[in-house]
Amino acid sequence: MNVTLLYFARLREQFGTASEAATLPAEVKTLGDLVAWLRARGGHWATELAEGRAFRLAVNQDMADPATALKDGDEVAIFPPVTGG
Amino acid sequence: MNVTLLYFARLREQFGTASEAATLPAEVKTLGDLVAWLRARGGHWATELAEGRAFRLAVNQDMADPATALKDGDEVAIFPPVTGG
Amino acid sequence: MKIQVQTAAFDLNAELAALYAANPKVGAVASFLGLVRDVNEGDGVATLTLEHYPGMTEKALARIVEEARSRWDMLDCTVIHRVGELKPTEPIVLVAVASSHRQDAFAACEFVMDYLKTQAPFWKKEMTPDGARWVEARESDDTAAARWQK
Amino acid sequence: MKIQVQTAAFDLNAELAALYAANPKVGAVASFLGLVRDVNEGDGVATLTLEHYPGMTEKALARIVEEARSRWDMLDCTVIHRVGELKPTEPIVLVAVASSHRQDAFAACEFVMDYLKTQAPFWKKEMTPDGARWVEARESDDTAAARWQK
Repeated sequence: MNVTLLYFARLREQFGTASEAATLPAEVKTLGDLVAWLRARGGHWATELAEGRAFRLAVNQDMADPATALKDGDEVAIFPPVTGG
Repeated sequence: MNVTLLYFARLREQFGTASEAATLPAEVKTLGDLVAWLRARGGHWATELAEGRAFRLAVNQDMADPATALKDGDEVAIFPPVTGG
Repeated sequence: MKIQVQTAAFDLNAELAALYAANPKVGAVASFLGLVRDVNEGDGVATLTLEHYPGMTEKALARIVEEARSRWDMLDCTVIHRVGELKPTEPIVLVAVASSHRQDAFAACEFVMDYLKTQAPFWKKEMTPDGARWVEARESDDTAAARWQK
Repeated sequence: MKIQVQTAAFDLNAELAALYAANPKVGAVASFLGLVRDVNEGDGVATLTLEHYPGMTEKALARIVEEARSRWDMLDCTVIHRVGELKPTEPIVLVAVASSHRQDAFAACEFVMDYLKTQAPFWKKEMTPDGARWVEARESDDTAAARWQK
């Protein structure tokens, strides 16, 4: 399954990229699986996406939670809690 | 005791005057007494100031109630409930 | 604090800028604009004429603004109320409150409007197809003001 | 309904007039202006830079406005949020709601702001004397949004 990953604000800076095209292994079925897979990269990925850190997830531009199932072509975004207004 | 009486909006129209200088008899001591004295004029005065009609009172530009004591030189206003904004 | 009764229209850009442009502590400006509608109580309204009690009006508005300032963090406030003859879509009143944070600005602005509606000596007369009539006070305005009582 | 994300400043007179000038059913416009403050968390702020998630931002704001419209009498609504680098006293956001009566306009405007603060993908980075830092989300904003939950 191929997805587009987008990072914003502090996560974009920490990860050193705003977006990437990722080919996910078969065992990554949900948003939670995806976060665990990214966390396994270590370094800033492990730190920023650690359990208990505050970050938000969106799939195809809607807020989503770890239980959300992923499908091929999804646009997945990971970002800090929002601070607009 | 001499007071200035001011009328606004519907009351101004009904009474046919916006203001009058009134010399009050000795028994008129409070705002309530003044209203009763005006009511005794009959006609529109009796109708508009009848018990149970909605009107408001102010003394020297502050909202006031019938128990308010009057003194010489007071500016007394009688008007319908306000409808600004 | 600026409190003004006038016949002229007002410039929103200028009025709001006066509240925040020179004060970098202001993070929030909540404002309310009241406008003449073309229908009231089911009847068409061609014009609305506003009368007030000069002197008492300004005193009553100043007291309402002071009460709001004592309850919320209010850095500045502008109240402009027009009088005279107005047409549908014309602004009647502007209440704008500047605060550091939005909750204070919203609450104070709504408080000032609710009290203005029940305490400030303005009266509206509307011209309808059946002739001129004085607008009746609304019970809902008394209810709105009453909810702020401590 | 107008929802816009832009770098440019906006003209309050024009934005509010667009809500009421052509619609004589509008009796009330409640609006909120959020501004850059020169101090945050005790530190001086020289500039604020706003980033957003193009596409999702507009979708999230449209959803918030629709939710507000389903809850209150809302005749029209404008949300303009700026992005890019801003200085203290510059406007960041405008939310303006037009209704027949003021209670709906106030409630809907405050609702949209509260949800915008917690649901719309904007992020602020501020330049302080100690360098640049990302603004942390405030728990009070979550609390403010939560109070609207039915």
